[in-house]
Amino acid sequence: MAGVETTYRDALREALIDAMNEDETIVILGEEVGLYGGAYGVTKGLIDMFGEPRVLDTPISEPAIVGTAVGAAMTGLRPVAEIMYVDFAGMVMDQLGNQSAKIRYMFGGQIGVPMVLRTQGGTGRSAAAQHSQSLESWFAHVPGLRVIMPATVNDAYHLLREAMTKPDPVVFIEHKGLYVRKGEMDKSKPDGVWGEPVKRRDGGDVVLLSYSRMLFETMAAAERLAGEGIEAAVWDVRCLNPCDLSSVYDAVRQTGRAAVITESCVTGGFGAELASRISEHCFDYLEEPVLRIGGEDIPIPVSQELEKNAIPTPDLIAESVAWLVARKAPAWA
Amino acid sequence: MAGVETTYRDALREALIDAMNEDETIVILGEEVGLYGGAYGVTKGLIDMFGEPRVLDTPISEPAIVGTAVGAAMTGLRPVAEIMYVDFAGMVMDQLGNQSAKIRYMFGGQIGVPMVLRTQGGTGRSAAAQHSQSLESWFAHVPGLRVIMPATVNDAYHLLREAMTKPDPVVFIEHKGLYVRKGEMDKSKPDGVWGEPVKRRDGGDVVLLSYSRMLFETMAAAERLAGEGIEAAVWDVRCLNPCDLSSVYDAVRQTGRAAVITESCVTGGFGAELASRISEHCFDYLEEPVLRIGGEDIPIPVSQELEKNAIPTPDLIAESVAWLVARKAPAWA
Amino acid sequence: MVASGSNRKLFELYRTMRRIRTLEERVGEMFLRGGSAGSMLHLSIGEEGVAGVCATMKEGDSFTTHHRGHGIFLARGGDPTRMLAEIGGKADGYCAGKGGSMHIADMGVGHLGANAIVGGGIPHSVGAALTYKTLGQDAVSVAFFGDGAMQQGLLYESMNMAAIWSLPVVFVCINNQYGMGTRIDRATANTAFDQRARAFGLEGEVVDGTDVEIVNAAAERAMAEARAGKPQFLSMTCYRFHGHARMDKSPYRDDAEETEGRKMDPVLKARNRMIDGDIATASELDSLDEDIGQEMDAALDAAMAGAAPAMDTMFDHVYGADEPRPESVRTKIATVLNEAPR
Amino acid sequence: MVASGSNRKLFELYRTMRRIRTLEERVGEMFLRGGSAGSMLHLSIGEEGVAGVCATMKEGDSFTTHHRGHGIFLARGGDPTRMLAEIGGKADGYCAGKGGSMHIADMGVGHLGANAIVGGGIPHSVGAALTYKTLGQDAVSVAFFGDGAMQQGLLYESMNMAAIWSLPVVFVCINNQYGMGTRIDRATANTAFDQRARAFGLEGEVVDGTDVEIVNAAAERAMAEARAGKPQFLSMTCYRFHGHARMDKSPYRDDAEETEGRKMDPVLKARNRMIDGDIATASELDSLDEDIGQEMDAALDAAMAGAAPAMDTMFDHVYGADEPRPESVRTKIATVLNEAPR
Ligand SMILES: Cc1ncc(C[n+]2csc(CCOP(=O)(O)OP(=O)(O)O)c2C)c(N)n1
Ligand SMILES: Cc1ncc(C[n+]2csc(CCOP(=O)(O)OP(=O)(O)O)c2C)c(N)n1
Ligand SMILES: [Mg+2]
Ligand SMILES: [Mg+2]
Repeated sequence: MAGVETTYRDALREALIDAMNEDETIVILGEEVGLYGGAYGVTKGLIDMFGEPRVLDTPISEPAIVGTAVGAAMTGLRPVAEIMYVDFAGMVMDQLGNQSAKIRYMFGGQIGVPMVLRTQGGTGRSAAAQHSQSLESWFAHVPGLRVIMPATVNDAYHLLREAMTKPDPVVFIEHKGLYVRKGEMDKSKPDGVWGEPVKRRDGGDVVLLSYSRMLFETMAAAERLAGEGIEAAVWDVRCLNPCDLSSVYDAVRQTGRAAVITESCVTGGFGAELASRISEHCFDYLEEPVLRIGGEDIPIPVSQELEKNAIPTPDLIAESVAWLVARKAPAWA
Repeated sequence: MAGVETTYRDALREALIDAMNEDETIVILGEEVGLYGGAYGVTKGLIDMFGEPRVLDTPISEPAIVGTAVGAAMTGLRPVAEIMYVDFAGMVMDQLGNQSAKIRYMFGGQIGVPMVLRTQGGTGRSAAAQHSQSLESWFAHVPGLRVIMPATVNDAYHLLREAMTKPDPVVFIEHKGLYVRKGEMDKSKPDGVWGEPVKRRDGGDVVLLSYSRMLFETMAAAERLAGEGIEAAVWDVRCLNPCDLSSVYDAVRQTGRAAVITESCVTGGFGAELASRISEHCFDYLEEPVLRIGGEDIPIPVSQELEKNAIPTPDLIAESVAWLVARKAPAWA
Repeated sequence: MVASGSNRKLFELYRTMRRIRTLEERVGEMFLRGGSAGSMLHLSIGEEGVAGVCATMKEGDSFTTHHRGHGIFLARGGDPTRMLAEIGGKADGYCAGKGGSMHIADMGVGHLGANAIVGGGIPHSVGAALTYKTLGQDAVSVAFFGDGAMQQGLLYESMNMAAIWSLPVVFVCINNQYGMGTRIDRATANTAFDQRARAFGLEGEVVDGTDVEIVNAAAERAMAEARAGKPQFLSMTCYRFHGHARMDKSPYRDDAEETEGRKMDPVLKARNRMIDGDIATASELDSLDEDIGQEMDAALDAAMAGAAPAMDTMFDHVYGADEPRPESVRTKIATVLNEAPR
Repeated sequence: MVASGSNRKLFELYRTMRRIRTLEERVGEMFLRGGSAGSMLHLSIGEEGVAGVCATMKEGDSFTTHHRGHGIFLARGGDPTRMLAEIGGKADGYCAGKGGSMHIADMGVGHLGANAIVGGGIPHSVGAALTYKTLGQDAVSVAFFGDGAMQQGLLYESMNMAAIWSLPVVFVCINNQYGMGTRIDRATANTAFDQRARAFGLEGEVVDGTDVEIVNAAAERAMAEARAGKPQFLSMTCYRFHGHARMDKSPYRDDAEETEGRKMDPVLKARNRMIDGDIATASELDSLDEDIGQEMDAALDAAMAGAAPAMDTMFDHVYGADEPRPESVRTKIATVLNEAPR
């Protein structure tokens, strides 16, 4: 079966539809997932196709949405719960981190919690400080959770499909800036293996590691660098935790140079975990420190102009990497 | 005024008493802070000394405890709110991270939220997976929050005193395993400067960076290493964020070797932030990768035996550092 | 003519409601003209009855609002130009272009902030009330929120605390019958919200939110009781005239319902009452409306003419003055690479 | 002798209650003998009336408990030896020594887990009920929790969902009148908890939790209604005989109150009723108690004889079988340093 061009949103939607057709125990619950079709349209029409209770509009009760999904997952359903914005994680981290993630362990392996928590994050809509965050590092620090952040249309489909087969809670974080992005979806050909990064671009001078929307800003930067004669390999982490980075280590051992690009603010962010692992495993081969190019350590401002520059731009990425590789220090240095 | 020997618990208690005597706007609110005297006795007797409403027992409503403190802090009080276990952070991260931390910024600097959130974490009481965590990295990833984790008795007093003078929310994380630990408290002599690490031990072979209870496991390991002829400098981070590590960079540039010791599980933990910064700033001088010695990537088990070994022991620290410095690989390597 | 006493009061309430409606219309216009910061703009058209509550608040009282709080702020003294500037993310907005529509605030009039977290601001009013009681200040804090927040547990934790501590706080639910696309009867099995307040030890009342005089009378009682240490709950029933936010065309409800719903018009109701009661003539009110239209036009033009915040201000106000501004990523990288080998 | 019918029923309820009390006494003993995993052990002595609820549950029904759930689990078929083994953090405990008293669970009898987060398990019962309704299974889930959880917002979000979706769930509040050192009237201004349930669209009742027959009758009604899709709330009033956990000597309440409180004894009440009603003689009951004492002694000895979990099991059950076990820190360090220069 050949690939088709579609959007990130529709790939996610098809993943849900295909899975729900195959697995009768899958139920979707969350705010506005039904009649409204999802705040970003991912579940549009599903309530007509599958009806209640397989598609359940919930009240605005985030902790209970996740808690209900936990109980349902323990008793035979496979809930796909939606939290409209990852920024609301602060209301559900107890049910997610203390309950769903630890139940298998605390109960000595008696039972798991096979649920998916779909949510979306990131900047791009002038949605301000409480609707624009990137909080993946909170989830990645909780043993028992699996954390997925797809960038490509094909990953959106395949990783969501696979998430709905896992025996444990999967936090599946989409990006509000990617929903209308087009790309090829091939239901017969995943981009790569669950739990491993995927190389999106070849390059022998430097390894750039990113995920979610920042992958494309990084690809754009790589193109610009190519114009300057710098060949950057770009790797997409996709599955943040658990994650086997050995293929990335091999690549970095070749280039001796690496940078990690995240939208989340630098301090305490997941970029620190990636940079630390690379520094640990590639130490002998590194000719320069692993750069962390991330969001500014500030809340996200509402003004479009400020928002745009609160996260890494292709300019910032390209200039930083050019310096890292060719010692061409940019104007601001 | 000379120092006196007292416990971590009593130093914290005196900090609260002294501050409340000086500043009438300080109020303490939380579960069991009044009649019960605090789950770990830190506020014992304060309700008799100051009465209600300066010491307020609250219902078991964590989100509202923090939310109420936020509103009180915006209108003229200086609340010291208590969340009994840091493990309950998952219930209050919205009020803490989306509200208290962002209000100054979102409102364009009109007002700040001068509150202290006291809580305690860590292992040591067979309290199991929901009462033994170390979640500091969640807070350190939120711009606008200040994160403090005292280890010594004197820091317990002075850092809590200073926290109650800050114009922003301070997350003050105590350790359940330190409350009865004795040490010297000198009200006229702080251990060091707010926002900067403090050197707890000299040593020219390697720099060990830690905080909270792990500081003492690290000190114990350093003593053992001294016996093997390895001199480890031990630095106490104390103020996790914001934090100026330049003095540590200087030290690492001397030794060329460093390790970061945390009780929190390694993946996505604050140790990654510390290791990344050291790798970035000391790259040229590092002879070995910066080691991360942290908690296992598992929930905390209830069995004493398992619990003890789920976090770094002086043995593990000493053996790992000996290997890092003298290439003496331990049995398990 | 416009008589005095209660007639005068109705006239003033009408003026406030008309100003709210016209301001919200300009917000919609600002969006269409591409001048707003984003599309997450929630118009309070149909909810102008809140003017009846706002009129009972005194100087020194404080309030928190939700994401649909433009009207409440305006009624409490917000300056339309600075409000629209903030909604446009401009430097001279109330929050220097950092907060926007969902985080607008003004300590000057006791506005402790709009909130983009449903229910998020409610405990802040409880905390403010705790301050007033603790410091012996004669003030009340009012928490405004939507019917959606009636399903947030935090509300009940907040009510419970207000009740045990006898705090001067009033909880005001603006029940516009929808939370995004979810009609209230799909969000809860019992919409008699006053029962919930009583179950937690508060006094509660449900009133017609489209009759500003009824709202005003209920609010007078509630504010007086709250001032005396008896926390209150008030739910005002109305109808959300437009979509949830600017992009929402409300496909989940049919036109017939909307037509019916929009008949619940607090502004029109007050206008007709004044005309029928010979409190004001249609032409007097028309010219008042016109003046307001000009006021808001001017405000919109002034706001849109404003400049975006200077890029560097991004790093202001993360912490208080005692803490240095955060280092930019550029600076961090420059430091690292300058330290690295040449 | 022990007659049949309702007499027999009371006798069986008494047996269950006595087994709960004796088990809890052994838990206290285990702590004193240093055999328990930690001191966070919460005895349900005084709350044995829950036996009346547990007796109404059928096979296939599920339940969640709080941190004070030993008695509930025992009444639903928990094996005392494996329970005590888990409370001791032993390898052969219900959770292989990973969970302990506050996280004990047994899918075999529908025990979806104790919880160390006040209120944390409540929505899990709602979720279980959602499963039963969705898959058309004839089962009910019962959420047991303390009066402290009545101040957790999550409870009301859970009740609301149960009500709008008509789920087969029963919310049971064990009101022992204390949350640690806080008497319930200091935690809330209105203790008529049934009002709260009704305000969210449930049916609710408050009963004397120390009269096991009253509890049983109320639970019968509630379970039947819940099975028919009408979610229920039941609050049973009783008294926490001992301190909150093993270290707590309850200095916050005076002896007079405790003496009074301990007169509210569900076990004694049932015993006297059987003797007065010639359902059983004192000596019959004494010998029953003795048998139970021996059963629990044997369980305690067997449990304490058990071994601690093997160190390596620490890495089991973090994820399902498809995921490799997490690497130990030792392994991580060894890999890093072996890769580093010689
Ligand atoms: C905690 C939280 N959940 C969900 C949302 C997304 N959201 C924004 S407004 C809204 C509907 C709120 O309805 P209501 O409280 O009735 O206010 P209204 O929009 O009707 O004025 C939702 C679900 C949010 N902002 N915060
Ligand atoms: C969310 C949360 N807050 C606080 C605690 C600490 N804590 C444990 S039990 C308890 C009291 C609970 O009282 P209640 O619900 O009445 O149960 P009881 O102990 O009386 O059986 C508290 C405050 C906790 N475990 N979880
Ligand atoms: Mg509404
Ligand atoms: Mg209780």
